[in-house]
This record gives sequence, structure tokens and C-alpha cells, in this order.
Amino acid sequence: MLSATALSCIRGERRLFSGLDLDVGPGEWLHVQGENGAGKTSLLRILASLSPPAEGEIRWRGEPIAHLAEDYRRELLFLGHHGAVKEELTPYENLILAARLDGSELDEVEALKALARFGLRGREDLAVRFLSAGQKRRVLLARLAVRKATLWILDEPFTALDVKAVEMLSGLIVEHVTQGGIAILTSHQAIPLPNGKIIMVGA
Amino acid sequence: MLSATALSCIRGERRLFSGLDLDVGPGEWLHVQGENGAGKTSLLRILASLSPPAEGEIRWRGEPIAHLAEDYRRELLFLGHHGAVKEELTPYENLILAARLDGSELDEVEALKALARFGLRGREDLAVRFLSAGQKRRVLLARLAVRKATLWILDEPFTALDVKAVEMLSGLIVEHVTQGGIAILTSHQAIPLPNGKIIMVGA
Amino acid sequence: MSNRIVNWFKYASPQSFYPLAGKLIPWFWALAIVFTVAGLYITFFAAPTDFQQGEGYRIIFIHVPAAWMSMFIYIVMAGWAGLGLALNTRLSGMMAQALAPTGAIMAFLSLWTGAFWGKPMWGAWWVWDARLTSALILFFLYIGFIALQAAIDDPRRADKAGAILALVGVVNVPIIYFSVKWWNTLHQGASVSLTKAPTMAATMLWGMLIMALAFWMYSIAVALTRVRAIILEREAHTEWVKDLPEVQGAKQ
Amino acid sequence: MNATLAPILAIIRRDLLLAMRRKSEVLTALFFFIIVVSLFPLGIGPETALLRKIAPGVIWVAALLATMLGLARLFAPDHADGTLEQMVLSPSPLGLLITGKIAAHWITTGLPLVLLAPVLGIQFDLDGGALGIMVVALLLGTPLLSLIGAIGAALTLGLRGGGVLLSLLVLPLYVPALIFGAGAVEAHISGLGAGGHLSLLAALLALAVFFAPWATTAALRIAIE
Amino acid sequence: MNATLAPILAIIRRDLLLAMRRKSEVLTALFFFIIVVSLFPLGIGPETALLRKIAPGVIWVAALLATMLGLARLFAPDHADGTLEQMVLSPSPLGLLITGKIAAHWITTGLPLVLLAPVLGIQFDLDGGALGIMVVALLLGTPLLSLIGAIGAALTLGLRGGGVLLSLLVLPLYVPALIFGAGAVEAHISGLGAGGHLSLLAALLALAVFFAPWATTAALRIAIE
Amino acid sequence: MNWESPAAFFAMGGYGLYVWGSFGVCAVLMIVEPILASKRRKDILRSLRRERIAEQLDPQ
Ligand code: HEM
Ligand SMILES: Nc1ncnc2c1ncn2[C@@H]1O[C@H](COP(=O)(O)OP(=O)(O)OP(=O)(O)O)[C@@H](O)[C@H]1O
Ligand SMILES: Nc1ncnc2c1ncn2[C@@H]1O[C@H](COP(=O)(O)OP(=O)(O)OP(=O)(O)O)[C@@H](O)[C@H]1O
Ligand SMILES: [Mg+2]
Ligand SMILES: [Mg+2]
Repeated sequence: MLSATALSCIRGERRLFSGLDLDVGPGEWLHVQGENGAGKTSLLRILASLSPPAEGEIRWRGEPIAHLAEDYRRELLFLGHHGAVKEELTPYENLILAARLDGSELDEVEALKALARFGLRGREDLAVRFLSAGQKRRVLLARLAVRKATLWILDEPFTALDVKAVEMLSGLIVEHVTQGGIAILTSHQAIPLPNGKIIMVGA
Repeated sequence: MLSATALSCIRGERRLFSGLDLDVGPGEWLHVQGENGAGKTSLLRILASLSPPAEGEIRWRGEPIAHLAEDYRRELLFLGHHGAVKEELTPYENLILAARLDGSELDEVEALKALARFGLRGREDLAVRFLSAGQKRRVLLARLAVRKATLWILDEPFTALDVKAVEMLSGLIVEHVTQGGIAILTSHQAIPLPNGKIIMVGA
Repeated sequence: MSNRIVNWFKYASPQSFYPLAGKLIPWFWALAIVFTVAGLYITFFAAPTDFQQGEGYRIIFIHVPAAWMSMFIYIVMAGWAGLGLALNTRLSGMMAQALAPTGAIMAFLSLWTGAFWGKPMWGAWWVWDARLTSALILFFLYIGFIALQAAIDDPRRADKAGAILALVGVVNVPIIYFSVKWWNTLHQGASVSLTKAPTMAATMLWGMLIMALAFWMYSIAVALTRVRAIILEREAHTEWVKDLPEVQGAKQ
Repeated sequence: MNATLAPILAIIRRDLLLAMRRKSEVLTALFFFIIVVSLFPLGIGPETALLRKIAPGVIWVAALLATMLGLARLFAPDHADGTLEQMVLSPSPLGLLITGKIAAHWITTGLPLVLLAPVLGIQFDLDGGALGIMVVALLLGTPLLSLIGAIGAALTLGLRGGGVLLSLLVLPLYVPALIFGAGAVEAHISGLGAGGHLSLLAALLALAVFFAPWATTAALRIAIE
Repeated sequence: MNATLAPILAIIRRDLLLAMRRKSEVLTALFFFIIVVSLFPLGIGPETALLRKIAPGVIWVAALLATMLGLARLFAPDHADGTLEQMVLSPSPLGLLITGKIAAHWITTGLPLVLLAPVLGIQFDLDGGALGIMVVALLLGTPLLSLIGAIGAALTLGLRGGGVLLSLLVLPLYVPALIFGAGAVEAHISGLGAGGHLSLLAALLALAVFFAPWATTAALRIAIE
Repeated sequence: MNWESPAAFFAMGGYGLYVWGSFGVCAVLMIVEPILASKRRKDILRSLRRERIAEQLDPQ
């Protein structure tokens, strides 16, 4: 459903990768692998239409994403290194506001459920800036449980999470994929996810 | 050599831990474990004398660290979530400046060697803000190779590192410990380090 | 001797100060009301009409006490703050925090009543006179103190930061006052100057003093009420607060 | 219509919530304005006649600086924490979201200045009529300042010298607003009538309302890439 | 002696390097100064006599605002990226490191203003003697502004309303510097002699040199905890 | 008594606006401030009581 052909990416005078092809369909997930600095983050940002590739083309349901614009973005959920999480607001408010930005109103119960699922019960009303590193990541990830999107692009979603959270998140991804969703992610850790596609970037 | 008795820590109205004792001597390393939000980061900051404990006392070579002040800090190297790495400067400059802050002048060759050891060859003169997540962490960690300190306190040093870098860092820690140093660290990942002490925080 | 010090420290703990303040508050209110009634009587009935300023001068009976209190409270506040920094007592910071809004209100009142006096007397709501200007700056210092404390969530940190600011401010208040004074007198323009109030009759002096006492008692009463609220907020999780009759009480 | 308004309102609500959470921010922009205006008599001296003459200029310059001070934080926090990326990826058109952000900026900084300006005018001994003209001029001028400022804020986003570079870009663009805004009051005082100045301000505002959100959006897209 | 100076110098060198790397920052603080001063003739009108009268005040207020603008970034970047923590943990006393940072701040913002002020004074038609007095006054006054400002910057570090709260705290404390600084020039122009004002400025500076680094250090320790 | 009538008292010899403007604002602030201060205490007391009741309702 998402396919890219002959992608290449140049940063400064360094060519990070070129001639990269990929193709993921419904019910599949893609593990983008590579060393530090290989260009994984760069690739994900290109796939999310946040920056243009130096060469090559990306298609979603057969159409170039540049043409689709809004229609592509509506089906996409991208979570990067930065959280899009406001430190002054509580986890609950963050979730509500993120949903509003996506053009939907989030139900109170649903939001609280999502936070509880990510182990933030009791922290719903504490400003995010007081949370621990892992808890901050969880606030960000809770969007996965409330936003309906077909394509998930996740840059190192497992950083800073403890063992239990890693398992829970893996479960969520598996659930998403088995329901016909697509996930593209990077991670340097060993992750408990079954048979995905793998693509190597760089080197 | 570093021992703490009956430490407790309160954040807001939440008691993160209390009655915590620990004791690490030369040639030992301590793995601080616990869930997200358990209080690991808080504990490490207390041990590094960055924030005072609610109760309890910390001693270094038998003396309370509050009395030792400078003498304790001279033997300590603390690397936290934040890098103390300037995005505008190059890795090389960052290393030199960090050393100067510690009151020593770093030799050019030594600095370049440390950076190469952390896989930053070819990136010495690129401003840190262009680096990838993992490369940024490596700049920070390169201080371990140049600063002479007995006690290392490292908060999640393995985040964002690729497999090769994780191994290299583990090697460095083992080397430090076998030479009579002390390391205290946290990590949610599986790390290839032999038999250390373990302490559980929270719960 | 040492006994007395221990005794003193006993009341420096929020736990024992809370009930003490509760007992004192009604007395200060009573005094405040008595002085206010007496002061208002002198203001409006005993004091004669001023031959120069007509009835307008009666503003002086609240203007001057408000101005005095605004300066006095700042010094007291800085005193508590410094004590807190030096001795690390919890109560000091709370006292400083409790005094600030009252001081700000007094500063505001001195500005407001001054303006309402200036308009009929000088024909202008405001002139850049030394006294007026330094009162305005004092008001800003209060607002800064309050804003700083409001911006810090951790009360212990808020106390310390506030204490440093209050101390820096208290060093600066006289500097500011004299600099403004000098600035103004050095190049006094052709504009209005402060017409000195006529030598005051004894009744006026008494009226002002009694009103000043009323303001003083009022300030203490409000500050004590507020410090009680602050104590509860900060010590909410402690046992002694949970055991208070107000908390245990069956009241809804 | 609703599809246009909904994202704008959502962003305004969000930014107002954030402003309330950072409480001090709204109030202190105001206090900055007050303090800057009050500094001038201290620097220049207390002569009422002189002060009355420079009052419109001083108040406008202060309004301009107060607006500008908040500009650096118009997009920067959203950029740093990745919210801007999410806005770009949002199904709603980016232009509308940005319009909402600019509106929120005006509500939190411009509007309070307009409301407070008469008090400061009184300190400088301006009469009732002049105060009225000043308020109208500021009511037209402060949204203009927010709109123009947003372009500058977007252009300097994430750059190294950010905050100060911003003022370098924006202040020259503020000059027409300053001239017509302060000019309106002065024209009124000298008996010439403020009509001409005010209609020019209104025309500038109309121009900016159409042009600025578009330019800001384009600049933001570049900053993010 | 050397043990005292070495950490101060190390920090100064480091901050200057950073300032050079962010190039625009130094230059634009200067440009901000120029632009603010140039805005006044636009807001007030071109009468030379009037402008000459307000010149010292305007230049001082502009210097004050330019200094203040850079204050928000005095400790904030070091706080955000953890450098401040490393400074606290450094074997050198924190007070010395902080003194170094304040000195670097003055070199990058105050000193350029002093050097540029005469040019701006000429724009306002000040004569040679007045220009000389102004430079001396700024030379004494700008370090004072950096020192006092550092306290405010440390107190507001990491707080929500940061940038603007800072100005609220610092500007009232700047009043004496402003009065004596602008007053010195005016006193000279009106033939009273600037000596008194300048010696008061010097006295304030001496006071601040001893007191401000201490207060700043104490405030920083609180911010970090 | 130096007032001929209540009207004269309120007119304050032509200075009514200024005198009552000052005393009025002063009175308002001095009434509102203590009310706010004691409301602050009552609010915290109410939430403490609620907390206590919730604790008692909690199992275990
Ligand atoms: C906004 C305007 C005004 C402000 C901020 C202001 C401020 C002050 C302050 C701070 C004081 C106490 C000074 C001290 O004890 O040394 C004071 C006292 C006084 N003010 Fe005002 N004032 C204002 C307007 C006026 C006006 C218009 C008048 C009379 C026409 C006036 C008459 C007095 C008198 C008579 C005293 C007491 C004299 C003394 O204690 O030396 N004030 N004012
Ligand atoms: N201006 C530039 N000049 C040269 N190289 C650059 C420039 N900008 C970025 N780079 C390089 O581009 C790469 C960007 O990599 P990217 O962030 O995509 O890596 P990544 O695979 O996500 O790594 P990590 O695992 O560390 O997150 C880095 O190697 C970086 O050094
Ligand atoms: N003001 C506050 N009120 C209540 N809880 C607070 C407050 N400030 C911090 N906390 C809690 O204190 C804890 C701080 O944890 P810390 O950062 O030490 O965790 P950690 O063990 O390092 O976690 P991680 O593995 O996620 O890094 C968090 O659980 C946080 O929610
Ligand atoms: Mg990456
Ligand atoms: Mg942690």
C-alpha cells in the first residue's frame, strides 16, 4: 500500500542512501535497521512527507503522496524523537489537544482509558514536566491507542520504556497490524515482535 | 567507597523510595533497576549531589559528601539524560570545552582518539545539531574516555546506541571497573556487562 | 535562656503557629475595626475643612497610611525571607508569601488614592514626582515577587527564590528611592510640584495615626488568615493537618 | 464555513489554555509594556509638557517591543517539542492552524495592551480625545503587529541567533504601523484630525490579514523541512 | 590568584566561542539597539531640539532593553542542555564560573553598545563633550546591567513565563542605573557637571560586583535542584 | 459636625468623586481581600475533607 522506489537522501555533502526501494502492504510491518547515523530517521521523515527525498517517489495506494496531501496525512500517524508533548500540560490535556489537532474530539473516558493502558493512572493530572523519561514517552505513545490511522511511522518508539511497557507497546503494534494496519519503525533494541519485513539503511 | 544509608526521596506529594541503603566499592558496578517513574533518575541525581535527599546520608570514602564538596566532585563523572552537549559546536569542540570545565586542558590527539573510538570519525567538525540521535549520545559519552574520574554515574547511557556502540561502551565500563573504578548506571535494555550489584528502586 | 530559644522555635513550626494564628486573628480584626471606626469618625466629622484644599484633602487619611504600610510590609517581608534563607525555617517563607499580596494592595491603594487626590489638587492624575515614581516601582517589585513565586511550583524552591529576590529588592528600595529623588530635584521642570500639605492640625495628625494603626491591624489580620491557608496547602499531606478538627469535623 | 473555523478555533482554544497554564505570560507582557513606558520619564526627566509631546511615540514603541518580545515564543516551543511537525501532518490545512495561532497571540498580547494603554496615556497627561484615538489606533495596529511578527517568527524559527535576529527582521516592517499609529494621535493633538492615519492603518491591516498567514505558512514549511 | 582566574577565563573563552558560532547573536543585539534608538524619531517626529533633549534617555533605555533581551539566553541554553549541571559538579567553585559567564555576557552585549553609542548620539545631534560623558556612563553602567540582570536570569531560569517574567523582575532594579546614566549626560548638557552621577554609578557598580555573583549563584543552585 | 445635610456629606464640597473614589476602592479592596484569603483556607479544607472521606471509602 505504501511503496517507494529509488529513494535517495543527501544531507550536507553526504549521501545517506540511494536507490532504496520498499513496499509494505496491509497487515505488514517494516523494521528499518541500520547503524547510528545511517539515515533511518531521515528515511522515516521522508516517508511521512515531512521532507522531500533527493530522488525517487513515494506512493500510497498507488498515488504519489505529494498529490494526495491531506488524504495521505489523514491516514498517517507519525511519532518522532520529539514528543509533540507540552511540558506544561497534563497527560490528559495533551491527549485531548492532540486529538483536536487531528480534527476530532476525544471522549473523556477514552482518553483516560488510553492513559491507564500506558500505565499513567494516577499521573493524569500532573504536568508532564514532572514525569520521568519513560513516562514522558508513554504520554506520546498513548496517541497510538486513540487515533485511528492506517499507517504508523514510529521513530524509536521503544526508547526509555521499561520491560513491561515494551511488551505492551509490542502488543499494540501487533494488534494494529493484524487488523490490517501498517507499521514502520526503527529500534536498536531487541523487540518482541513477530516476523516483520526488514530493510537495511546505509552502509 | 560510596555508601548511602536510609535514603528517601519525595517528589510533590509522592514518596518515591525510602530506607534505601547501598554500598559500592572499587571494582564494583551497580545496576539501578526499576520501572519507569520508579525514581532511578532521582536517585542518581541525589548520589551526584545535584539534589538533596529528603532523608538519609551519603558517604564517599567514609565522609559525608556534603562536607567533601569539591573533593567529591573531582572524582565524579555524572552523565544524565541531557547531554551538556552544545548543538552549535562540533563534537571536537564539545569535548575540549567539557574538559576545560573540569579544570584540565585536553590534548588534541587524545580528543580525536576518543571521538574515533566512539565512531565519530569524519564527524569531528560537523556541528552536533546535524548528527543523528545516536551520534549525539556518542559525543556525550566520549567524555568517559578522556576524563579521569573514579566514580561514574550514568543515567541510561545505552539509549539510542546501536549494537556496536553498546558493546563498545560496555567494554569501556568493564575496563574502568577492572581498573578499580566504580560505575553506577541505569538501563532498561539488556546490556552485555558481567556480574554487577543490583538495586531495585520503588515498588 | 536556652529554654526561651526553644520556645521561640516552637512557634516557628507551622504546626504550632497554625492554632496560635487562629487565636490571634479575631483580636486583630477587633482592633482593626475599632481603629477604623475611630479613624473614620475623625476623618469625616472631627477634622475641619482645609482652607486651601477644601474637603478633598480628606483622602490623606487613607493615602498616607496605605503608603506607609506598603513600605513597611516590604521590609517585614524581606526580613522573613532573609530569616528563612538563613535558618531554613519553613514558616518564614510562608509568612513572606502571605504578606506580599497585602503589601501589593497597599502599594496599589497609595497609588490610587494619590491619583484621586492629584487630579483635583494638581489637575493631573499623575506626575513624575520622586515619591510617586518610587511608589510605582515599589508596586512593580511586589508584583515581581508574587509573579516569581506563582511561577515556581515547588514551594520550597519558590520560598528560596522569593527570598533572594526580596533581599535584592530591599537593598535596592532605598537606592531607588534616593536616585529618583535626586533625579527629580536636580532638574525640576516648570511643571507642577508637590504642594506641601498645610501644617496639620493636631486632629489631622491623630486621625492619620489612628488610621495607620487600623491599616496595620488589618494587614496583620489578613496576613495571618492567608498564612493559615498557605500552611494547610503546604502541609496537606502531614498527619497533624489530617488530625485537625477542621478536617476531621463532620461539617460538609 | 465551519470546516474553516473549526481548526482556527481549536488552535485558539489550545493556545489560550497554554497561556493560562503559563499564567504569568499574559500578565507579564502587559507589565513589560507598563514598565517600558514608565522607564522613559526616568530617562528623560519629569517635565509634563515634554512628556506629553513624546507620549504617543513612547507608547507605540513600547507596544511594538512588547508584541515583539512574545514573538520569539510564538512558534519556538511548538517547533522544539515537535508540535509543529504534527500540525504540518494534520489533515486540516496548515494555513488555518497558523491563522489560529496568530489570533491567539493577539488575544494574549495585543488586546491587553489596547485595554491598558489609556491608563498609561493618563500618566503622560493626554486628554480624553487623544486617548480615544490612541485606543482605536492600537486596536487596528496591534493585530497588524501580530500578523507581521508571525512572518518574522516563522522565518527565524530554529535559527541560531533566533530571538534577536527576529527583532532585526521585524522592526523595520513595523515602521509603517508605528508612523501611522503614533501619527494618528499626534495629528489629533495638533488639530489635524486622525482620520487619514487611521484609514491607512486599516488598509495595512486588511492587506496583512490576507497576506501574512500565507507568508507565515510558507516560511514554516521551510523551517520544518 | 591563578586558581581564581583560570575558571573565569575558561568560561569567558567558551562563551565567546559560542557567541562567535551563533554569530548573528552579538551583531543583532547591537542592531536591536540601533533600531530601537532609530524608532524614536519615527514615532516622535523630526524636531532636532526635542530629539536632542530626549537623546540620553532614549539611548539609555535602548541600551537597557538590548541588554535585557540577551539575558533570557544567559543561562537558559546551559540549563536546557545540562551544562549547568556539569558546572555545578565541576571542581571549580560555581561562583567563579558564574562570574565568568556574566563577564562574557558583558563583553558580547554591553561592550558593543558602549562602542556604538557615540554614533547614535551624533544622530541625535549631541556634542563631543556629551558623547564622551555618555560613553563613560555606559562603560560604568552596562556591567551593572549585566550583573543585576544575571540575578533575574537565574531566578527565572526554567520557569514558564521566563522571558517576560525576567523583564518584570529586572527592569525596576535597573532604575537607578538608568537615572544616573541618563542623568549624567543631561547634567553635563545643562552645565551642572556629570561628576556626581558618574561616581554614584561607580559606587553602584562596586556594590553589584560583590553582591550580584553571590545572589546569582544562590539562585542558580535553587533552579537546578 | 461640619455637614449640613447628607447630600453635602456625599458632595464633599465638590470633591465627591475623588474622595469617594478613593475611599470606595479602599473599602472594596479591604473587604474583598480578607474574603479571598479565608476562601482560600476554606477551599483547601474542603478538599482535605473530601480526601479523608475518599480514603475511608477506599477498600483496605
Ligand atoms: C499617585 C499619586 C501619589 C503617590 C504614589 C503618593 C505616594 C506617597 C507616599 C509613598 C507617601 C509616603 C512618603 C513618606 O512617608 O515619606 C506619601 C505621603 C504623602 N502624600 Fe502622597 N502620593 C501621591 C499623591 C499625593 C497627592 C496628590 C498629595 C497631595 C496633594 C499627596 C500628599 C501626601 C502627603 C501630605 C503625604 C504625607 C506627608 C509625609 O508623610 O511626609 N500625595 N505619598
Ligand atoms: N550537513 C550535514 N553534513 C554531513 N552530514 C550530515 C549533515 N546533516 C546530517 N548529516 C548526517 O546525516 C545522518 C543523519 O542520520 P539520521 O538522523 O537519519 O540517522 P539515524 O539512522 O536515525 O541514526 P540514529 O540511529 O542515531 O537515530 C547522520 O549521519 C549525520 O551525521
Ligand atoms: N510534583 C510531583 N508530584 C507527584 N509526582 C511527581 C512529581 N514530580 C515528580 N513526580 C514523580 O516522580 C517520579 C520521578 O521519577 P524518575 O525520573 O526518578 O524516574 P526513573 O526511575 O528515572 O524513570 P524512567 O525509567 O522513566 O527514567 C515520576 O514517577 C514522577 O511521576
Ligand atoms: Mg534516528
Ligand atoms: Mg530516568
